[in-house]
Amino acid sequence: MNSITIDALNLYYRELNFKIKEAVRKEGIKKVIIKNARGQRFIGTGLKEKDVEIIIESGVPGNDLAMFMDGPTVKVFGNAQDGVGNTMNNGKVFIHGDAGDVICYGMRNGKIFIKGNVGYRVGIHMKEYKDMIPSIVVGGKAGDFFGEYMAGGIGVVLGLNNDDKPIVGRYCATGMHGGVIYIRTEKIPTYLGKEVKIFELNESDKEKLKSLIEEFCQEFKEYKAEDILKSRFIKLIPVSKRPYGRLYSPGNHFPLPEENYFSNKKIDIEKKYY
Amino acid sequence: MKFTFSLKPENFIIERDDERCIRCGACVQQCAYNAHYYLEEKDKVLGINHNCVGDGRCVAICPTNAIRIKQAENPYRPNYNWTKERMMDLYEQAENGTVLLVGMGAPTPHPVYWDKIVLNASQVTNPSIDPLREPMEVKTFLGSKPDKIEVVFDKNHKPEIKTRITPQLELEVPIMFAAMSFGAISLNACKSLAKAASEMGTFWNTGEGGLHKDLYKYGKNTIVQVASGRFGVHVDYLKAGAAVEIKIGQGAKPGIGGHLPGEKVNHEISVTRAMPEGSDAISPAPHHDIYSIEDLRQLIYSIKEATDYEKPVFVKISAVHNVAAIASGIVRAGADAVVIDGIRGGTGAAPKIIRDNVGIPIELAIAVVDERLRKEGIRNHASLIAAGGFRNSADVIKAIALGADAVYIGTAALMTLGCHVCGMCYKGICNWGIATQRDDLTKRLNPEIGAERAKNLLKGWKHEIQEMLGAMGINSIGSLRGNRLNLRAVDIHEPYLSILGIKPAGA
Amino acid sequence: MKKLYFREEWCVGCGRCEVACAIEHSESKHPVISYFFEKVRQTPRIIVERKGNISFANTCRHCEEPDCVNACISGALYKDLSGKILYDPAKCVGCYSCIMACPYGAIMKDLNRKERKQIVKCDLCNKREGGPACVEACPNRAIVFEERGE
Amino acid sequence: MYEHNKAKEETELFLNNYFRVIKAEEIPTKQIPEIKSSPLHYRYFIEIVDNKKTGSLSLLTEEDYVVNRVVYINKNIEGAFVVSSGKNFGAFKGVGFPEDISKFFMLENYKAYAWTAHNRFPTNTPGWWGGAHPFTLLDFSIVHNGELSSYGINKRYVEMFGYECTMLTDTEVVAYLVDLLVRKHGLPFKTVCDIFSPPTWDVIQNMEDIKLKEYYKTLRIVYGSALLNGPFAFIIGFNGGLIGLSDRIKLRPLVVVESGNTVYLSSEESSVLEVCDKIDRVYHPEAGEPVFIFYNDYKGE
Repeated sequence: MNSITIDALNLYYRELNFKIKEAVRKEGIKKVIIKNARGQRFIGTGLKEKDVEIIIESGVPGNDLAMFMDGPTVKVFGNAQDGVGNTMNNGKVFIHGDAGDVICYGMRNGKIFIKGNVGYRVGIHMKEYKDMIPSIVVGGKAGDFFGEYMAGGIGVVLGLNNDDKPIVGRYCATGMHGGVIYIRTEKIPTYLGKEVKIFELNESDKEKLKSLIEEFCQEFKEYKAEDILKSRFIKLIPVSKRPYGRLYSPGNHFPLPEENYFSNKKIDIEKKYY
Repeated sequence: MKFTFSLKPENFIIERDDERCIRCGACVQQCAYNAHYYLEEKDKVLGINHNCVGDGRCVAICPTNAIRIKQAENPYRPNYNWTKERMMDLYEQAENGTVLLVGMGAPTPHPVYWDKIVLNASQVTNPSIDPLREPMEVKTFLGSKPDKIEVVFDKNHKPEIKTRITPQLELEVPIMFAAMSFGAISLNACKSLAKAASEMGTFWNTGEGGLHKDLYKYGKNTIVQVASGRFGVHVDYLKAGAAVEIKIGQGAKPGIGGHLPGEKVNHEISVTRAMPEGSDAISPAPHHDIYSIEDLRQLIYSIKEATDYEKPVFVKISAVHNVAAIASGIVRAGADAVVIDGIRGGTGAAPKIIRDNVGIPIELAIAVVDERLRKEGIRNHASLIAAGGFRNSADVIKAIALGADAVYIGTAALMTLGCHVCGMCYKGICNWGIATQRDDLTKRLNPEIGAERAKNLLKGWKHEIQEMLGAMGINSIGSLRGNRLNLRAVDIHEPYLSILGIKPAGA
Repeated sequence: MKKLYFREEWCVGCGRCEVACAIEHSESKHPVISYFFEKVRQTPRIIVERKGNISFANTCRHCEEPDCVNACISGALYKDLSGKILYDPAKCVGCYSCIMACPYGAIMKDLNRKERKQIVKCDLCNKREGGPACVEACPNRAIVFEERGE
Repeated sequence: MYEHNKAKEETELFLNNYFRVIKAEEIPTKQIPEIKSSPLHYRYFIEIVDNKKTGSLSLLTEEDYVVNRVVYINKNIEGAFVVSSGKNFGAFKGVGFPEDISKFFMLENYKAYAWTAHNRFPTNTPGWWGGAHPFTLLDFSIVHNGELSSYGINKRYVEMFGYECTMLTDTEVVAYLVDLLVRKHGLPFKTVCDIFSPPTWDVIQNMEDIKLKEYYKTLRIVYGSALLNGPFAFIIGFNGGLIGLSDRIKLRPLVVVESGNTVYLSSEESSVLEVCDKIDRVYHPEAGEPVFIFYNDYKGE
């Protein structure tokens, strides 16, 4: 497999990203290994090459990692910062550590696996359309507003680390109107968004969860899928696809035309002219 | 028939001249609000005043001009404070306890400064120019310009530019179609505007609804928008357009997110936006990856990175109190153009209370932003695009003289397609096939006709702008941009004079 | 030959073409007078068919090989030099064979003339300047009058 | 130029603060009956010294430093006005008929390689001594026939770069533009003229030479606010020669006359005849076509 190693130390983000793009687009390189990342933004941003792998071996990549990405796989052997997978269209991201705030904002498809904790506002406004179902699996715990405005996709929080923080922060799933969140917990999180209801998992949920967790464990080898799957999960789904349907009034002061107000008869041609 | 007790009286009265009505039934068939009804037994067509929204479809379609729509007078005791509208709003809320929703731009009587600004013309000391026979240039370039460039001469004394300038949008006429999403307006409306823009050498804007597959062919003349809902945003979309616009705010609803009700989300919209049919399309109020100006820079550069630095990136904000400082920050954050949308800017749906009360008039915003950017020496680094209720070419040319590079027209553009500004866009049953997704209504707007009419408007305005420039003795619009000496104020007082940076007429 | 073509995708079903047709074939050519005050109220030669969201205008196609002309026993229907199928009421015997022969249902009984059985059919506004009236009346260009040279 | 003694005192204090004045003297003038009242005229030969008060010199070039002080005097010292701030260069201006002004300043005592003369019919603004042509800044002088319809934006454009238009007339801005483009942006005179009077877009569109097309296009994109619009023909004097330029649709005349080693630029050929009896060649430049007259030893482009 052809690969290239880039030492990112002292490289400006534009130079680094230019090198990555040149390598995969012009030279057809399939595996880009980055050493000593120092907060360079937009790594993998906008890349469309499906079978490319970008591996951040050491250091910390900057914000908006894999933003608008449409195919490649990104692996970070360490922590990542904010905005991972922002508006990502496809591909996979594995973070062998923690990640920051606003992960996978507006994500459209693809998968993100994070071994450690994530910050605030993760999974905001993830979407889905037919078989484009984005998913995020958080091995650790999540901050406040997890799944805010979620319009589709799958969010999983496993809480595998043993600190005493709650598994998800406050206002989880506020404004959620699509998709599903699975949380591995015995305790129902507090301050849940009022737009969701809690359910037990059914068979199809279990199947979805199983495949995601197996993929998670394949990458993060210290965890065993069977062990995780034995635990109790709860499922959050929105009550309505239209959470604010009733908040706004028709406003301009006349009754809505009702179908049967008068049956709106069409005048028939015979009547009209004969 | 259902009788609901309501304190709200009718808004319009449908008057039908029975002597002219030939019972053809066009009005009955065409009104999606069911305001006309054919009473078979008596062979009469009746109006149902309560249902009428005053959009004029029946008036236009009636082959014998038998229909008049009149505004219903205030049936209540006259009161300066408690006008009919205020009372009706109040009754509405008393009945439903909801937020009042409206469409289109604010009809409130905030002063329109355009009407109080007059233009200059040449007399004697310098000649006016005849645009019909002499060159009269309105070509405009949008994008970041360097402060200076480097020129070298080759062996043959031929000059050559050494400085590479960043990508620019080339406009044959400094008027573009404002962002209106597929969702808020119909695909046929989008097609009309896209076609008109591409034929006139200007640009249309996708709004935040993504780019329908039929519209990719207009990509060269398309500005694609990235808003907080990120609908339909992916790399191909970003690359399909000529420029990318980040929408932070909208003049009609500063600080408010978007909300496309689920009933408007049909198959085509769900494909374009990649979301399930019938689901609400909610755009959060902020971009959740922008909580500060540094974050805006990050988003601007992530888009530049994703498009390989080939597309200019615009940032659109609504005109608010601190607009000059915000615009300055946006320019410093690396935007190639700043778009400002004034308080009279339109919308498909917004809470009435926000639309009518939040934001500042665009005239003042253009003036302060242009002045601030010049003071800071960064005016060249970004273009300034103004939006929000431009009604005719005089408004446009005054905006340019105040300091804008180009303007966006939204409502005016929709009016070329038939819009009568009835303000019912949020209802989704627009009789003119514009702000609706219902198949039987959208087919009423044939994009062939729509494109022609939108194009005609641009043509007419372009020519009028040329006439006005010629009258001023200027033959390139660049020489008018920011040239406030060509403006005078009538009946504007301090401190607005100094904010606008223009002299009173006679001075 | 220029013919009328109907574009179902743009027909809004308003029926203005019907009205325009009736007016054009009236004596006064005035919308109100022709409807209320003339001896004979005109029957439109074009009809808008509507079902649900679908609507389209229907009238004579002026076929190359017209079944109606072949079926006409009295020679009232004929093809003129330009290719138009025209109708001469003087020769008509009111047998309605043409109505049965037309595969498009584009020939109508003229029920407004009570004295004698007659039909009406599209004459492409034979002598009208600016082409057929229905084309002008259509708000959405759902009817076009053009040469397609099939 | 001082309108009263107080202005002189203030200015001299200012000059002594910011420069070393090597020589100060009154400009010799002759009182003639035709000139009823005149301001005081002084000339100063100065040197820039890098002392504490002028500490900012390290951040500025010598020229910028001088320009800043000139702008300061014109704007802030009431009654004082800098007529010329160049080297090997002088300017004489006044209100009156040209022959009277020349007598007043005793021009017969001066010798020079190049002269520009200008007689102005005060069009839009009343005549005042400082408002007469030429307008100068450092080693540039401008005389101008016409009016700039684009003045409003040209003014706001140069103001972005720290210039201030104080003289109530449009020609002044050309001097600042020349200073900005030539000295600060380092553009050749040819390019500056191309910025002032560029070809129209349709001409650019049809250019076959791609590089040249790019050149004009870029100039118009970047320097659109420096385009001079409206009727004008002007002569720029600088320390390498003279440049004549008219607007791009020729709303004002410009003619070049050669006579031996001498070149005349004028609005009218007949006025050259007045001072030169042997004309070798007459040339009418096209609209917007710059005319460069360089001294033989001038090295620039």
